[in-house]
Amino acid sequence: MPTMTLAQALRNALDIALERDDRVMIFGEDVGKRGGVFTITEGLQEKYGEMRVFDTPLDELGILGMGVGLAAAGMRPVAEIQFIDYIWPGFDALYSEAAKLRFRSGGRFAVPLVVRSPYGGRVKGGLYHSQSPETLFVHTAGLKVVIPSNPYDAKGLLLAAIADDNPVVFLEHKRMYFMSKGEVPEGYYEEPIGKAKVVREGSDVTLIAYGMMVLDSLEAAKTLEKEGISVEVIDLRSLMPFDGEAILNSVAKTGHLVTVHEAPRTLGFAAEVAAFVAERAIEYLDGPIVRVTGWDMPFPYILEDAYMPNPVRIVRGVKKALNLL
Amino acid sequence: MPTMTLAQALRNALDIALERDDRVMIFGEDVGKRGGVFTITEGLQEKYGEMRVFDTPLDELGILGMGVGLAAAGMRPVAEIQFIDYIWPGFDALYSEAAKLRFRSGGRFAVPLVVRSPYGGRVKGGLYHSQSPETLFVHTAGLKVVIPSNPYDAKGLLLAAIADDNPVVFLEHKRMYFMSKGEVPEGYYEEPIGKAKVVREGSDVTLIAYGMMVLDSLEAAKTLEKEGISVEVIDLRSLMPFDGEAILNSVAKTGHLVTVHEAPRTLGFAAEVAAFVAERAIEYLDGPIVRVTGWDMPFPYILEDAYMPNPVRIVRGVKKALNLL
Amino acid sequence: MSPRKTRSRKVAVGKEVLKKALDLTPFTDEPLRFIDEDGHPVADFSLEDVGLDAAMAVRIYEDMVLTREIDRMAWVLVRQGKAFFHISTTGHEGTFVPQLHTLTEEDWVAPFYRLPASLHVRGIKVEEIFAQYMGTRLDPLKGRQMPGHLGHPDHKLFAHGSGVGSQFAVAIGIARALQYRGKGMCIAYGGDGATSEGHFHSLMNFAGVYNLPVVVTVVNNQYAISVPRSRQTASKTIAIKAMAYGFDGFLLDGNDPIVMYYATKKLAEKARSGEGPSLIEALTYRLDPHSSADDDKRYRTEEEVKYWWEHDTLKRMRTFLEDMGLWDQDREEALRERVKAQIEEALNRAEEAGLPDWEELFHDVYAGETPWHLLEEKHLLAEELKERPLHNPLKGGH
Amino acid sequence: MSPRKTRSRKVAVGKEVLKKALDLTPFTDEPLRFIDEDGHPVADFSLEDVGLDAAMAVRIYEDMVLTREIDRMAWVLVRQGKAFFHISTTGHEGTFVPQLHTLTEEDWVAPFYRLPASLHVRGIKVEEIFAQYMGTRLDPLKGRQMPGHLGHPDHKLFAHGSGVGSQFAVAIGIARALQYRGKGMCIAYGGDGATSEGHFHSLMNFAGVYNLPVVVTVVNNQYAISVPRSRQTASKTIAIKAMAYGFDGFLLDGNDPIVMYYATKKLAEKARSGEGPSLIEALTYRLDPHSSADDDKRYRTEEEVKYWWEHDTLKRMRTFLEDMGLWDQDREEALRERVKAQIEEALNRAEEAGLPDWEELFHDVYAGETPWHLLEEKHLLAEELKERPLHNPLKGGH
Ligand SMILES: Cc1ncc(C[n+]2csc(CCOP(=O)(O)OP(=O)(O)O)c2C)c(N)n1
Ligand SMILES: Cc1ncc(C[n+]2csc(CCOP(=O)(O)OP(=O)(O)O)c2C)c(N)n1
Ligand SMILES: [Mg+2]
Ligand SMILES: [Mg+2]
Repeated sequence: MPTMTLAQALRNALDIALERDDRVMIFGEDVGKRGGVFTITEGLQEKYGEMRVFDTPLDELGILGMGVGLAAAGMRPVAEIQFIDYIWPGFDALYSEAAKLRFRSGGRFAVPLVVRSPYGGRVKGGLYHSQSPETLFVHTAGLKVVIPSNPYDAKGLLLAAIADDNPVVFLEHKRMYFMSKGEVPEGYYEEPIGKAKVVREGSDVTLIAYGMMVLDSLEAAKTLEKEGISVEVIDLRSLMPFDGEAILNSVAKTGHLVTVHEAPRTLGFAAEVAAFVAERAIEYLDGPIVRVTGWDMPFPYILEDAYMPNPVRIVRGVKKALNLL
Repeated sequence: MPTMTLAQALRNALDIALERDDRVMIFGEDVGKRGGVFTITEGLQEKYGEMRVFDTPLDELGILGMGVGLAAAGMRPVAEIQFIDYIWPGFDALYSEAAKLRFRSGGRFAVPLVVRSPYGGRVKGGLYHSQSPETLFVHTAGLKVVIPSNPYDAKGLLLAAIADDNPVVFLEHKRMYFMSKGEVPEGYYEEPIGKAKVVREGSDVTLIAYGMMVLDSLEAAKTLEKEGISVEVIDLRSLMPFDGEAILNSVAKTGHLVTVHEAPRTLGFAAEVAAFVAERAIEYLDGPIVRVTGWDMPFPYILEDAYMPNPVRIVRGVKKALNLL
Repeated sequence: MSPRKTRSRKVAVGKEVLKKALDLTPFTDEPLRFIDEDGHPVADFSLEDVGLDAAMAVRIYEDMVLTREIDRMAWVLVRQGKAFFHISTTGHEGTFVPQLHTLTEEDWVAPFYRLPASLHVRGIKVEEIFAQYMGTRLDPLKGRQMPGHLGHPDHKLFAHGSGVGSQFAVAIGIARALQYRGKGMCIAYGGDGATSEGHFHSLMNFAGVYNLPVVVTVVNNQYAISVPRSRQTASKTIAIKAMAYGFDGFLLDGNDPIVMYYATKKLAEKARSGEGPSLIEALTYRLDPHSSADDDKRYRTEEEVKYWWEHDTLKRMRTFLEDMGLWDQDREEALRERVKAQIEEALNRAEEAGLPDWEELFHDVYAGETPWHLLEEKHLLAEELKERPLHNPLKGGH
Repeated sequence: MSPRKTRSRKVAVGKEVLKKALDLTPFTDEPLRFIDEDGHPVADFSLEDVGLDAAMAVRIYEDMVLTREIDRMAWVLVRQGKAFFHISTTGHEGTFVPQLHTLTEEDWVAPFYRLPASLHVRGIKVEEIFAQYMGTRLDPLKGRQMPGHLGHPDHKLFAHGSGVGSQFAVAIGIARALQYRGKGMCIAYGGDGATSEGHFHSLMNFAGVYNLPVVVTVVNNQYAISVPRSRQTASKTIAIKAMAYGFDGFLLDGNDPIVMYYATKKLAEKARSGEGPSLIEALTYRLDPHSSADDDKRYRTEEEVKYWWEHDTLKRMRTFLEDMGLWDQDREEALRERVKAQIEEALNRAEEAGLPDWEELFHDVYAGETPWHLLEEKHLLAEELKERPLHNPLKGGH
């Protein structure tokens, strides 16, 4: 199996999708000749032509509106939003159209639209190139939300997202594009949307994460192991739907729960995990449900490191969950 | 003290604000001659002229962008969005501009912008005239979010919002405009943003609500009283910042917690309440933390009644929290 | 001037007007038209000249009348409490009906809330239109939308949302799909107010850049609820906005069904053959209040409304048919009776269908398997409904 | 043709070009200009004719040079790892500097990321510009934004975001406030790509409807990252887009500082005096890659870039001053030295200021009292930072 970066795995998935199904179309700002600002679509326009892979005007509303229309008319569009921070001018097409078209049409229209976009911090990107706004998508009923943490999952989940008849917001951590590497099969495969993965087994505490925070969580788990604390790390992979069963199974075993994300705390996804468990498994819990998150503020620039969750913050969160702090 | 409807109390607040401070400006679709589709601004253009109260083109991005610019240039704009369901074409100006301008400018610019808008269901308004998207505003750091449940609070909170140097999303339940009545002082007064109100004292369970759901909660509390269950009902009034202390005080007393809202369950505001309490007061809890909410779907039309939370659903939620179900 | 001279001047002017319309002149200051405000031809022309035949001309009138009567019945349903809202088509029949008749089965329609009463032209059954108003089981949308929405892929009719202008941005993708497949075009509708939204800007800009097969039709009825056209945009006309996007805009008399048919047919064909997009501004007037929730006396005068009722597109079309020798009082009466019967029958069927079951609430949120959390919520609701009756909205109260 | 005739034809053409510029002709197909692509006057005119005096002409050139050198130094900072990003102004000095010089203290500027190196003209100190690049304590924005942002209410300079076009929608409100108070105007900036965003549409439309005191300046540098102007919009020019909104648009040679000064001064005055908005399209070229993160070889040819470097606005302005007898090699050398010293000093001050403390992170999220939840988060961070060092980004690594 070849080793690929996250960027390569994604490019490979798009290539396969374009190859397999002539209804797949890729578009967005600079995705053509330029191959996208992160080169994820590099070479694809040359290979598949300007009707399949094409640049758009600088207008996210046009991009997402086009996505909905293509889907409604039977295509399988894959739209790139250059940074998820820039989706808001087009949010109406996602929130009011993509997410609701199936329901409002009595199920007559499907919206097999994938919206790919880089998210996340630790890239010195400041306020508008670092945010993690997954909450706004997860709370929008009708959307699915996927955030992979490694090249293998990324490829399988992206192919699953393209094959899915629902609109999927697919977030890619931009710091991982070239730093995350792993073995990736060359052919077509799907990873199931909605299924989490236990990426490290443990018995004392459950640590829920997704995207780049899976790496920080694993690092924290290693540190904690040295202190004799056994951490189970779950990579959620999908936030909507999320794998409630995997969470409950783990919490039933460990009795302690910590969730990690880069997004601000208040109503970040950790709130859902906490509420979910507090509603149906509070009797299993032997300590507070802890959230390790970014702060409730716009994303900073020079002080980014003070904002970002990190292994130290996670270790502290775990200790708090274990009533050790 | 005169009795006013919610609509009258809001109109009265706007009138006073325009009168007191010539930096206050009101604008939105149909707010001029038409007085707004819910007549909240009726008569104000006539009284204060077309520079203070004016119609805009049909463009929420223009409305909210204008709001940010007016605020940045020293005015105190009050923008009306005709239905909160229609804010999304302009969301970029709220999410990326209003909420972040103070922070990104090193505190040099203030954004004393109020965005008023009707929200909520039970008006046969269907998918695009019924939604409760408060989560998306609460999770946007930099915004304040206020939702009054009666005419007295509405006036005091609206005047406080206009006096506040932060952007405030002010949501008004459209079903309450003409049905909710109460005594309202004629002069200027403010109610504090960020402070909840215990609207019914009780000892067995804490019921958190806001907006119209306060009324349903009170009704449920009455029903439960007959069954010997004493319910404490807290009207949050502000969601950002929310009154964590009031919640903790009550939960410490009752040991049981239920939160009610119209918005879909997943990552609705009840998730934040649950996570907040599960993080710092889980030891007080003698049962699951329960959420009574709308379902995770677009807002329906003909089957609206099956979607909306209601006293029966709340009673069931309380019983579940008390392990009686 | 002598009466003779005046008359010959009038004829000369009429000929000029006719020529401008036949030439499909873009960016005019006055609306192109074939019939005057009373319905008489502006100058001599044959049906053939304007791409019509007698059958189609009559058909258009008949469908306009049917549309009008469906719309009037909707107001009755509101009064009866069988529908909770209406947003009217009355006054716009002369825009929609002829346009829809120019379309082929390959073409797509991205409509807005003013069209539904006319959408029988696109193959939606009249009973389905009524079922949508009432949310009964024959509603193609399954009661999921307020009155005034329709859509179905079988009719290549987009199921639009309620956000003003939202269908414009979606039309980009529909047109792009058609371009990719190499057949058909898309007609995208919105009001004068909708031109202010970014969605209009997006569609116009993408249409220009990709040379999309789309005809953008702005139904300029001169108001967006209470806001008059003059406060909506400062451009001389709405048609002229196409200049900002590199293609042609046409100002048409939206109450002249002949020019609407003629121009749309040509521009749709142009789009289909890869020659690019067009903008149509159809100048018309909303004869009713904005909706059943509006009070238009707050913002417009009775005289103004009266003027437009007197020049109702329906009257104009009838006069034109009479001038052409295609219509008379007998035919009119026969039509009226047919329409009345058709509506009565359709309405009955729509009503008898009954309301959807509560379980259907959980369908169609997602394609494929219903996610676990929705199944759970369905279970919660099932339990709840053992303790309370589901409110039937058709029975009133709350 | 004899050389004499050729020359006299050239003169005639030059005179016509001059007249069009002096008349400030809207909606031309060719850019208005006073100097040719080498910097010589297109025909005879005096400084007075174009609203300039000698001091201002020289001042503009000097400020253009300072701007250029600030910008070049920014690239050095990136290479040195002292700034992590740069988005260049180089090539646009001839647009920004003269425009900013036409503004009064009452006027507002809504800038975008290409302007910062030129904003000393608006009263921002050079050390503040460098401090912003590095995020040190002298940065008016307190290190909260990536390099390429500036703003301060004292300078009536809006602190723009990074969303392309976002400042356009905000400019509506700034201009509306000025209109309400009855003084000043607002100049709002964006790129050719930014015209595709809804924000541009909103500003243009509101400006037309309210007759706002605003001059919208589109810096058409012919690319939006890799997307060429021809794929951004199909309109003939960008200036023509003003037609869609009922006011005038002007296509100017953005590398001709004289026409930029002349036109902006007139249009700003027009706006101030209540005569309404204008659109300027400044045709120019980005001489650098889009940003320090871009590789422009992927999408444009070396020849093209070379052509524009050869007709650099700085060269053109210098030639013009020389033609006018206002500049020579001695002055140039003196200027270069002054600028070098100024930059060195400013850079030192900026660097020495050091980085903000972590506590400052919690300032300015909200006005007034910091809400309880942020105080709690601050406490959490304080505890965390007892266990780990705060990463100093200027020291590299992560
Ligand atoms: C985005 C959005 N904003 C506001 C509304 C409320 N609204 C419904 S119709 C309407 C006026 C539309 O005017 P126009 O586009 O001219 O169409 P008309 O109703 O006149 O046919 C408004 C403001 C809406 N539906 N969507
Ligand atoms: C809303 C939004 N979408 C995308 C981006 C990413 N982006 C930054 S600059 C740029 C190109 C802008 O082009 P143009 O407006 O022509 O200005 P220029 O950079 O050429 O001066 C893009 C796509 C952004 N900043 N904001
Ligand atoms: Mg209208
Ligand atoms: Mg550009």
